[in-house]
Amino acid sequence: MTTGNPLGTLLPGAPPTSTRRLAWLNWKLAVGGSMVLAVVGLGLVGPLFWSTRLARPASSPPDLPPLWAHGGTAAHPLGTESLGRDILALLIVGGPASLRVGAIAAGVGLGVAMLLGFVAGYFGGWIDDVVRVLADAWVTIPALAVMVVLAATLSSITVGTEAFLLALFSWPMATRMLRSQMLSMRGRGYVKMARLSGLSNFSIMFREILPNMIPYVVASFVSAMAVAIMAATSLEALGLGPSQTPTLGLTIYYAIQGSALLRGMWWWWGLPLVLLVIIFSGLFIMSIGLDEVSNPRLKRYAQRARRRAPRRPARGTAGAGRSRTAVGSGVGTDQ
Amino acid sequence: MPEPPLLEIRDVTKRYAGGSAVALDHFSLVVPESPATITTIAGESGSGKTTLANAVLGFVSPTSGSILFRGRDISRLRRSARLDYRRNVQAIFQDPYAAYNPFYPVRHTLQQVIRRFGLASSRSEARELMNDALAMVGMRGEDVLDKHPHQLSGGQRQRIMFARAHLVRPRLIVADEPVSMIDASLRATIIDIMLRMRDEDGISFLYITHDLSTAYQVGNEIVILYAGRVAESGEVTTVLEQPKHPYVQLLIDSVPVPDPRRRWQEQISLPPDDGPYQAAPGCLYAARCPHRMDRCDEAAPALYEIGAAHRAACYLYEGGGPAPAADAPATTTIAHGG
Amino acid sequence: MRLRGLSLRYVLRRLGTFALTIWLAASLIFVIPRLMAGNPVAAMVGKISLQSGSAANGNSAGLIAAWNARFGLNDPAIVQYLLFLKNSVTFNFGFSITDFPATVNQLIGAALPWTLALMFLATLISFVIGSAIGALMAWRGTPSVLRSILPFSLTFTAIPSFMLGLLLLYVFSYTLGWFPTSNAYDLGVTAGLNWPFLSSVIHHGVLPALTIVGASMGFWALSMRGMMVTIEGEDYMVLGEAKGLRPSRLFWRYRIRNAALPQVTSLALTLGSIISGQILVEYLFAYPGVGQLLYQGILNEDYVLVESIVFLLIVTTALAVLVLDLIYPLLDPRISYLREAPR
Amino acid sequence: MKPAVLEVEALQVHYQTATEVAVAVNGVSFQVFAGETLGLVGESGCGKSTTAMAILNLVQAPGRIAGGSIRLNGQDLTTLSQRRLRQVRWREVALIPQGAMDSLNPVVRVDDQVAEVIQAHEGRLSRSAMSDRIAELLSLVGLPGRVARLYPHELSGGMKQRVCIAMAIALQPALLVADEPTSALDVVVQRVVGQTLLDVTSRLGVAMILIGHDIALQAQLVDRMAVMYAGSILEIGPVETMFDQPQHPYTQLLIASIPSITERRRRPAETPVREVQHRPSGCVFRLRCPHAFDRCREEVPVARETSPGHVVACHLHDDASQPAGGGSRA
Repeated sequence: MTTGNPLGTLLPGAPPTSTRRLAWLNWKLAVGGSMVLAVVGLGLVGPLFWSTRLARPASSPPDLPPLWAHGGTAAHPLGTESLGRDILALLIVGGPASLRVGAIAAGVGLGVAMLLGFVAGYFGGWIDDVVRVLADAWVTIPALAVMVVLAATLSSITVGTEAFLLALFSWPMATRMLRSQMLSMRGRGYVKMARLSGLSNFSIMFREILPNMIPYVVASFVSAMAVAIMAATSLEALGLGPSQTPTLGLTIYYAIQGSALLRGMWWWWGLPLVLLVIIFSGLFIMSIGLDEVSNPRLKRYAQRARRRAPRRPARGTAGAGRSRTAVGSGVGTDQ
Repeated sequence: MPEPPLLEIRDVTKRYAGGSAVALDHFSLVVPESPATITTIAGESGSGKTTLANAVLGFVSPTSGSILFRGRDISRLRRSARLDYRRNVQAIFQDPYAAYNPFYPVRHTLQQVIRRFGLASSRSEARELMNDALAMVGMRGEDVLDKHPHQLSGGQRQRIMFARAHLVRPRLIVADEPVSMIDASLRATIIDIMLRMRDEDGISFLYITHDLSTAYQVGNEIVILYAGRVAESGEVTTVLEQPKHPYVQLLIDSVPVPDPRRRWQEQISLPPDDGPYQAAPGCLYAARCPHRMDRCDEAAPALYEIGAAHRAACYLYEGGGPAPAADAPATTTIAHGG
Repeated sequence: MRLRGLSLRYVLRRLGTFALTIWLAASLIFVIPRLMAGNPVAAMVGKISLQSGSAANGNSAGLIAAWNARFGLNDPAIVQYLLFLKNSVTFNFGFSITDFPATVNQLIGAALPWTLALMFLATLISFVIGSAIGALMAWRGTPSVLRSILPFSLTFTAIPSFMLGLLLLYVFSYTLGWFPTSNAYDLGVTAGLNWPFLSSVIHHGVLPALTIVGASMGFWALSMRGMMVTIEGEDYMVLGEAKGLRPSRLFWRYRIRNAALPQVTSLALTLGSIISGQILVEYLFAYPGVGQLLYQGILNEDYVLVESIVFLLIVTTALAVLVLDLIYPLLDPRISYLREAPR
Repeated sequence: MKPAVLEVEALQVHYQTATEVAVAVNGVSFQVFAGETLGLVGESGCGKSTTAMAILNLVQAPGRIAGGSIRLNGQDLTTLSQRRLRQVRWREVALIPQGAMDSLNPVVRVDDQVAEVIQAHEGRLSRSAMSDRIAELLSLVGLPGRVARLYPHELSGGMKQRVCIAMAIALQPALLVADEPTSALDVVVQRVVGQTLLDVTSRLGVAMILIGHDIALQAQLVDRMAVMYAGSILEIGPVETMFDQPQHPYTQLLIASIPSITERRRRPAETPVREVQHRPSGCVFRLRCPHAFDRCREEVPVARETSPGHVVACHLHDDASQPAGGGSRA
């Protein structure tokens, strides 16, 4: 449906002319997404050109600066560190490893969050009370502190264990968000219609409501992933991460332990840092893009142009509002 | 033993958790199997009419009392009986935009019922069914089925909701403010569809509205609620032409008359707190009532019969009609007069 | 008139959540290590017994005896758990392995003020400046010069604080030599209310604080901007403009006042991660707070110290959240926390 | 004839979207005379609310006033500086908003919201003078003084709307713009609020533009009525003659579609009303008009005066009289 008339106008009762679907794919999502994908690509393509064995200790001469600095060599273009590991190889292995930890933790956390958040928001009642209080309490626990205790007791942990520990703390935020979205969805007319059509609760939740929550689910995943990678890197930088995998955080830990700062070996900690910045900035830009999707006013503000939408009663600012405090103005509503 | 009626609402009370006021207070109503009728439930916001709609649809469960569909309590239906109930009792809601899943094209809404209720055995049959239903509301399948709800106008959306309901051929449709978000010049078509569905398809309606003038045009019976209780009930023309309850009189007098030469004469005022209703032992309207008596504050009046199936819950009519009919259903539906 | 403020019911509920948070966290600390690796306390005690003499300044016999009693190491797991809870809530953490016979409480007591002061100041600064930047970014009245500069303040938003710390440390301490690389004050000055000490404290605190502020400011700026944009479309903004109010009044009483509420909510929600960031910053700058102490505990395999610090951090966070929750009704009149009873 | 408080001339409001310009108000002209109430009626999307916002020069981006003039007491609001505009707003023209539910600042008490507008335009008042004045304003709209210390969420819809009215008359402006002030209210409360509006405007001699979609309510409340469709005013005139002899087919349709509560009728079995997607050439209403003929497609009808003060833009009335002076001036 296109307007034949350049002065498309607003006629009484006439529908708007927009036909765009998936309008939520904006350029911020694309830019952020490709930054993250670039790191994934590094892990996929890198091993074809560069030996990841060089990430092991004593595989290379120690303390070499990068190629472009004085004394650098093409054999180790990004330099090496004091234990004789090649920085390029460390990045090829470590960058994707960090992403993997984040993705696993966020995936597990999101799975739990979807289950709890959907069920709590959809059914309400005591299930909702339990989930809400649990998530509220859990969300305030400083995750890193607890993980430090746990990691400190375990002599050696793997990437899997680490991801599991992170997942333990990534579900409450996502649960809160998905629950409050589900809460606002469950009263919508189309959900009532679906119930009238005799659909099961399962179908309603996952076939009717879930597609409309995709932006929120993706946003939850992205932010859970960022938080998880941040916590994982922090843990590793304290020397409490998996010791078998040369993650970016572990490299930074060794750099600090090896007095890289004092010795001016900036490439040792600086290059892993650059890769982390790419990952975090990518996820961050994605979440800003997703924010604009879930909060249409932000998008309109960004575009500085909008179609005049039909006036509908304002809804509470879901997500922004705190769902655990009952904003009581429900008096006088038609019951 | 006579056959049970299509729907019987028996003494239903609903009190929401934490609310001090009662949303719906001992409400009873019977919708007969035949002939098809349009029963209007009218009231202002907070009167309990939407609670009633949700209770009939099984979206809220009554605190006490029961709702019987063909003699069976709808809160105790098993799986297949429940589907049968869904098939026979459908609904139209106020906001025709919200009633569509924005993710899917319009087709999805219609296919949903066809699939779930097994209305068609083949794709082509389903397509035919959809086209027929849309034709009933004056639309063509190829124009709308593949569109998304935001591409349609409010009037179109609501007409398609009627097409959906028609597809199911229920015995009863709960129509909750179906025209209040539709532009005035398009309302007539919606009302016309309702009347045709009643007369041609034998579908009964519970027409829930705050708008007495459309009720006057479509209704057979009317029940006017105030603060969760029945204020007055009876045949729609009788009630709206000769209202008895002081509240109903004020309500009808407040409907603006489209004639600049017949303006409101009397300046009315409300107590400043025209807010939510407070639970009270007596008549809940007493605080605003010009005819208030001492006893009004002591106990709530029963529904007094003041004419043929015409009742009002007001002490003014205690002696005016036959004996109080407190135990009987609020209204018994009579054959419609067309 | 309705009473403004707290209902007993609300206070009790918040207190309940507070208690639940602490119990949950304590149980996590107790259960998960034991599920994964047996009893870490027993292991630690066992290790000390083996290396008797070396680890605990020659007093290991006394230490072991004290621990056996305190943790009930010979009792069943459930008794140990209850004992653990009891000791936790009474802050009876026992002795430190690192500095026996110093108690854990003494060690934490010396470190906690540094942590709290640094965290409180840095978070406050970051919250206020960040929110202000966000508000100015969204406001139409912001001068365009300022508007074009503001986004640069968000450069470091995407990086975790310790990475920013590394960068600052390298540039300003190791390369330029403007700021010290460790500690909270020069060891040469005497602690007390004298200028050399205070200036030394400030000198040492600048980089850690800058790290926390720089890394978290953007978060507040972005959420504030989001709220401001949302509020821009509210009906009361249109009416406010129609009233011919001065832009400054619309800015403060309409936009800021309403946007600040969700900001306070997210402050409560993110306190946990603020603490996490703090731990790393202290580790990085060798700042003598609990974060640094925690790291020492890890190095010395002083499990009890680690566990105690973490428990205290959790209590501190939960307490801060509780306080925020209790003052929230004073900021938002819509939340009287009394049941909305019709008058 | 009384002097005109407001003269709107050939007003154009456009919404610029990414791909096209949507015309929300297309060359609207009308006047409001001192002390009178003018109704502006039409269905959703016809541009009536946009017109209201334009009168306060408050069209929200991406909309903008693209042409025409709005003269309030002789000065053109479209050319005023922001500073001058701020002074004119509320002092000379006040708004009674559509969504009173959300139009009051939720975190500020009622009295402070009234006080701030008095302070902004008249400077500081003593505490007691201010509270007396607020109490007086509240009692004018039938609210008790204790409402002053409440927050908006503690008020019912009708009370909030009356607070908005009290606020609107605080400075005794020359003109009130009431944008669907009762559309969210129940009938009885709607009547109370409507009567309150008439009461205060007549008592203070304030002119008012009452925007609404309910033509029956307009019959009860306004002196003159303008019917809007697709951004244009199709007919305007004294409310009695508008109801007695509606000239434009659209006005006739609107009046005919009011369901009566006193007279039961079978619905006329006409064909379903056509819903039109795009602005047609010529007359904007022609695709829905039962009387449309060739000229309707070719020419935009010019407004003509059919009886004193009653102006209609329809080709059916082309030969009725001379074009109303000044193009589509009404």
